[in-house]
Amino acid sequence: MKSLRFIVSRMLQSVPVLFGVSIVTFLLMIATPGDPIRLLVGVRASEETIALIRDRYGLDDPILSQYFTYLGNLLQGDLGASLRFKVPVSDLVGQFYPVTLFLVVYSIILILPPVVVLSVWSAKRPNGLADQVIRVLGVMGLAIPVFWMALLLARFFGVTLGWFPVSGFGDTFIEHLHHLFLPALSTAIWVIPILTRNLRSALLDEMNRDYVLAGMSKGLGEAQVFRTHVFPNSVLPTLNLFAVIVAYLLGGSVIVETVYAVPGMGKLMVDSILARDYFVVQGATLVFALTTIVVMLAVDLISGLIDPRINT
Amino acid sequence: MNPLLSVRNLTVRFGETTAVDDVSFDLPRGGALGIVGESGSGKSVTCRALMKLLPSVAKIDGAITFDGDDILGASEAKLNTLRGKRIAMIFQSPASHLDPLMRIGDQVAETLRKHTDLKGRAIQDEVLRLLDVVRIPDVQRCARAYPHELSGGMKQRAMIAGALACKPDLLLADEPTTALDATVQKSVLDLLAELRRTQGLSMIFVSHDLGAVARVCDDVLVMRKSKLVETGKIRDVIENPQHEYTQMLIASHPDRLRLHKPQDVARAAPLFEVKGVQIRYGGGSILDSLMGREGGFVAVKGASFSVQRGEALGIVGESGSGKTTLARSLVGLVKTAKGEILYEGSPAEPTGRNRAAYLRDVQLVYQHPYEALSPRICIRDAIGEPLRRHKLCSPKDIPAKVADLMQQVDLAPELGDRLPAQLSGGQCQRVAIARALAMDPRVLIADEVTSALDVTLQAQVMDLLIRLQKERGLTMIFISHDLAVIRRLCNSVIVMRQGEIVEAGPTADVFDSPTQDYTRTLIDAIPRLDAAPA
Amino acid sequence: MLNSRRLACATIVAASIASGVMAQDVVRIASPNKVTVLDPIASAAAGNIEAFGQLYARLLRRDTSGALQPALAESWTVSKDGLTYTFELHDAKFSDGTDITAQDVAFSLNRVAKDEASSYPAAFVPVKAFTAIDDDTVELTLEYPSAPMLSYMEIFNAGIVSMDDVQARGDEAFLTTPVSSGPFMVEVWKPNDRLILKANPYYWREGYPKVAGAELIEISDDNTRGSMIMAGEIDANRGVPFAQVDEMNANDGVTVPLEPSTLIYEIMPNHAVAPFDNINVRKAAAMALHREAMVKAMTLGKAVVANSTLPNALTYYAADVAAPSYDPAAARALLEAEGALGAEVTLMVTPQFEQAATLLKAQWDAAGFKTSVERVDPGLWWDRLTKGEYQVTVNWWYNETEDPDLAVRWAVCGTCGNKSYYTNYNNEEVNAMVEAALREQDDTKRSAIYGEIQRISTEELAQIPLYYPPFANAYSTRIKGLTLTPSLQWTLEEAEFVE
Amino acid sequence: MKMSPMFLWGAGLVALWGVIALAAPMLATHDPYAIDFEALLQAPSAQHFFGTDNVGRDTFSRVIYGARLALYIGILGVIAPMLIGMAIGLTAGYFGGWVDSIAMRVVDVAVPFPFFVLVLSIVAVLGPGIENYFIALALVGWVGYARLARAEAIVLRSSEFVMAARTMGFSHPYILFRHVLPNALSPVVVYMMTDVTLVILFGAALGFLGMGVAPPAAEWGVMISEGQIYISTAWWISFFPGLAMVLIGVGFALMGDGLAKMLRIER
Repeated sequence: MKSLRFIVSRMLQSVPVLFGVSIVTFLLMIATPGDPIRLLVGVRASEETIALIRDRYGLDDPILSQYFTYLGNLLQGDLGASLRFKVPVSDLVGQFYPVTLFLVVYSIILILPPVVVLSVWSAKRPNGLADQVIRVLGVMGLAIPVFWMALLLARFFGVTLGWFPVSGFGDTFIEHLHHLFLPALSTAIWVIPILTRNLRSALLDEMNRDYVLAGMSKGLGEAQVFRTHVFPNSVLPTLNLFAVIVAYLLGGSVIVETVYAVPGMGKLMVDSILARDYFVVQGATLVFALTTIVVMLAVDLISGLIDPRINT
Repeated sequence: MNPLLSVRNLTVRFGETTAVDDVSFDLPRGGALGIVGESGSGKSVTCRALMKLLPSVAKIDGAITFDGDDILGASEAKLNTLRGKRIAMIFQSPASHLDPLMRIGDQVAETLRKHTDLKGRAIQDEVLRLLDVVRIPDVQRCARAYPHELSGGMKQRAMIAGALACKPDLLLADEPTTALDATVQKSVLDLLAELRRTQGLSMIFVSHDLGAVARVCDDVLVMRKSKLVETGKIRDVIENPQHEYTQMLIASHPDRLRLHKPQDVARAAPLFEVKGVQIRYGGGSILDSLMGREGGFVAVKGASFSVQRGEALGIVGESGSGKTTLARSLVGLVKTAKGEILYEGSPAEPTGRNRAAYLRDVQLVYQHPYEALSPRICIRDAIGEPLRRHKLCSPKDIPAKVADLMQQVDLAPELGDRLPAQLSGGQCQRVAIARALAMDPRVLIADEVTSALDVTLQAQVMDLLIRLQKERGLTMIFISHDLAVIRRLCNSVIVMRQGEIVEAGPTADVFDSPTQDYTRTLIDAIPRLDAAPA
Repeated sequence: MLNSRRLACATIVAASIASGVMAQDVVRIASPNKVTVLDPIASAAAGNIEAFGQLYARLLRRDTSGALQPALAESWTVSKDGLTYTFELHDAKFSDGTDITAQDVAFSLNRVAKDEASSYPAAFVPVKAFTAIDDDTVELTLEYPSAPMLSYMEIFNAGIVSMDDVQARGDEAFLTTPVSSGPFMVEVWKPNDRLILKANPYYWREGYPKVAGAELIEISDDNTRGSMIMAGEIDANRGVPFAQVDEMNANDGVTVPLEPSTLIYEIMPNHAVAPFDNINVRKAAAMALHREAMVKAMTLGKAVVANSTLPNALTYYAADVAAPSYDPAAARALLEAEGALGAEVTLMVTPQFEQAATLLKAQWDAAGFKTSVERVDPGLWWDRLTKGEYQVTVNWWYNETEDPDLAVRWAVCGTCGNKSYYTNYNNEEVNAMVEAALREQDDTKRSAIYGEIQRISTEELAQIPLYYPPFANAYSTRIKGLTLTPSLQWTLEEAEFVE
Repeated sequence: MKMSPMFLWGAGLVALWGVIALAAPMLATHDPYAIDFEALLQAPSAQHFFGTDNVGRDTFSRVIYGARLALYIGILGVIAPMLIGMAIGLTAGYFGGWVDSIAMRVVDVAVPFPFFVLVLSIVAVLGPGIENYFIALALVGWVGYARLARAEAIVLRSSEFVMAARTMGFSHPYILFRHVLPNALSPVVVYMMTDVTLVILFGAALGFLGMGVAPPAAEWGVMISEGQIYISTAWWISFFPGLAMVLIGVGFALMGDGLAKMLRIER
């Protein structure tokens, strides 16, 4: 009940946020030079044709009225239609969003186990050999350009060894797993270090807490104290960072999706920006924003479950 | 019959520093031994060494034999069969020694799960029984509660319950009552004493407070600078201490401090007049105003009192009684919702236009010595800051002025370049006082200035304050939960409870013939050296 | 062992992409060009052009050798004055099983020629009307003769659509599954991802297409397409970077035949703004460039250095004209003479021309220009270009037919709608010759006129020609018969898998 | 305060790059912009330590000069967001109330934005180029700093030494600068060190998407994306800039970890 009210209030709060997001995006798109119609009808079309079609799309109306038309439709749940494909933006989102979502979730699944293992490992003996190695490797993973690493992985695992597809999404669940392995891996390579570093320091902090001593004094032994007390307490700070990263992945999968030709939101976004397909960019951004808000909310709820002091 | 525990030439080193130096003692079955000393004296380390609960960097020499088992030689596995089962431990500040994410019940149960073959339901029942043993009301609720939902006293009881779970032979109590209010402290001490009798516990009780030790123990060790300075029957030690440190320790116990006679004050127009002040936290939200209620939580309810020039007023009360809030309202840290504060007859505006001027007259000294000083500013600058900011003297005179202030509060000049973190608690408290004095105030409000300090330091700081009051004719308001301190320093006293002033009057009257039961319990709770063991 | 794995993996992919159909009978083509609309008159963007051909049959078609062949029209006659064409239609059906009638043909072609939204009517400007004489006879009447008119019956937007359907569904008709007359019909269109085609059972040409379906997959990144074909995930890769041609060829199972194209890469000075409004500055800019070396660097010697403003694959291409050759000293002298030494020029390029930009800047600066490179995305590029808000830029273009008519209208004609590829080159004489050449029926005379056009426009450097590249597409050895015709049409219907 | 070895290693590495950047003209063996038709795509040799690229430029010299842009982008790219973020975060956290709620609403709008998309469209609006990249970063990147600073400020606001400063009648701005800022700095600085790496990487990523620094600038990201199509025929074009990027990243990250240790005040 209490948490239900929490959810509702948060959702209400998110309305003005989404409103703000829509304004910013709209202004950005309006400010972007370049004519969608020119890109649509192609090189050879004459000025007259272009002007005619611009008019058909109402692209020459005053900006404000354009925005209000857009907002009006938005309030009725209508994200508008793509300038390029003339199909509803919601259809496009429906087509590309699941892929990105799958990719992100997949990446998370690949990311979490190593993060836990590595951070625990290096926290056991701070500044020990393992710790140093893990940290340096981490920094490298962080500093290698994703698209570069991705390309190498594709050529090696995809072409040389032929173990994994280098593109696409597949149709069945198994195929999804198979196709998205390399993209997810490429993502994991730079996300793991960030989370590991964070969780490690959290673990180190928690290991010096008084309740650890108390636990030891009960004869629980290090292993159990770590398992039942230290770890749960360390997860909290990492969880928040995790939320930020997930949010980032949703929008930042552009590169990986490009290199592995994954038909996901990132690709849709970039293509739409390049093609000045205003309504798609707006719609997609709104969906992103909404997802992020939901993720943040979810994380807050989870932390609420873990930590009774946070009241959700 | 050989002792339950015998310690021979125990020495603990952390790298260069020796934390415990050649300590030996025995504990007979059913005996209770107190270890007394100030922070850094090595008493806690000794206590933890008994369980071999020291970080791996610690080098431990000597021998500890518990019921025939060699502790220091034992393997972790072996130790873990002793820890919690036969030797249990309770700590200072239960708040931090309980896992905030785990229900009280489960934390008590941990020991049972580890050391007994009890299962599910049986464990539940046992937990409830234990919680009941330590006098926790409404055990059902408490077992399901999380630490932050319980008061400090309840937490400590819960921790004790956990320690008792496996009927240990030896209970190690490390400052178990220090963080608690006087009344709570008393009740916990009584509980321990009782458990000793009923459960036949042997006990080692570590504390900085002889009075507390006297309530529970027969024998006492006095430690100082990691060395054992005196041992003996507690009575004897208290009656005629041999070592001069012990003597000082006893002399500086609030109970033994000579009552200084506060200068009596002219019954003139009061310097401070507080009229029906009400203070509220939170509230005032749109929702509240819509529902036409005040909302929020009321910390101080209609407090009225007055302070004469040169008077020393004491405000006592347990944590949460609103005494600190009240004090802060006097310097504008919290806004008053109702009522008014008159300073020299005219309304004081601690938050208003000429607050700077007002605050030059009225200064507040805070409770936690370390936290009250900006961590990255060396203390010379810290003391000079008000001078510089308020241009109280020409820039070139500042060093001299600062040196003078430091000397006034007995701070060695060479400390000037240190950061607060590099000073002791007592020194920090002096810095804070010096900084307040830099404003050359007429009123000094001291908020629990002594409670975070060791007894000897407490005494020194109190002396300092008394001296300053004499020299500068300061008007003082002391906030403290320690009645002994108040009794010693103040002409008159106000007793607060849950935001209300329940009793007020000249110190002597209030202490000798309290009209309120609450006041009486507070007074009874003052740890006394001569009190008979509970 | 590895190979078997690779194979297994490939089949999974194939199966997955081909959605149910057996992998071996669906051709998968990855192209950087996007399919954005399915209405043949709505766009002249490369990606769409490549798709239109598969969906809409034309009256004529080109065989793999590039020769014009009868298609929906099994025969035709042209009147003496060249003003009237009469086409006899083949019995043929749309993908919905309805007959393709003369009415459909007239309707479709009139749309291209006359509809105000027709994106590229240039070829059909002379058209008076297409009229259906009877169910299988279409008559085309012209305002004035147009020599190449017959070949225009094959270009991408001359495809035949179903009149009934379009009139019934309006714009809707082309949204997802248009009625098709070509070898293939739309199975699923996933906008911004792929166009999945399946064989049109009613296609007029017996036994074609030979494959069950095709997928046009849009992949923007060169390397990704490269990885895909080498990993066997696609059968054709549209546009292999010259740098990777040899590498691909070396890879077993992949070949990169360099196929003839009507492409030309060129530097486009803006004739309307300083300094390139000055013929001598343009000359200097040309002379500053070691074009042979540049072409070698940019195409690793896989392309021919261009000498004319027109593609070398066109009929009447003039091999004898030439842009001024490399002479930086002379270039500097020329600039000095014009007082243009140290002239600041901004070179606007899209990402694909980074290398070119580097080379141009280096050489121009050496000759006394002050070049700054401005990198813009294609969207901005087109905007600036068409608005004429640039000094100089680099790009390519191609011509739909071997006949130069459309080419000259596009590239060097100031009055044909595109301001000489928006370079604002405008020479009355040339403009006049463009019209004359169209009307001229005599082959040798036309040849002479086009030669003259090329001589003048090259001399005046309407654009500075760089090179004539071949198409470099990679094909899997699993298929044969698949090529890209100069008019950007895949010969998908001819393609088949080798056992 | 004593230097942690990790910090020293990191600082050393970064300093090394700083020196390289400054001494580039001395260290470079060739003109990083000089094209050479005779020396296209040459493998590493005594002549060209890191080989040459597709227009015959000397990769070694370009990597050396690239250090300048990398540091320029990295440092400028975080300074602006840091300052903006700190200013907003600290004020919001310290004053709380409506100031806070306004600032946080702005943050709320900025946070759910897909970072990359936002940078991308801003760059699309302003046109490519380093300066615009900075602007984009400043407009987007400040949020992280603001959140950090705010969290710290909220804690500090209720700390006794800030209260003490209040009761000594000091002004809010003074307290913010003298007492709050110094104690809020350390997490921000640490975050900054990772941010530098990410900023440099984003520069490269934009280059990959064709929106980075315009040629012929010797910028590692651009070099990598230029070298991509030669990955298997002339690996050195993209390998060495990539390596450089990793090394500078390691430097900053180590510095960050080291600083985190050093800035903690031991009691």
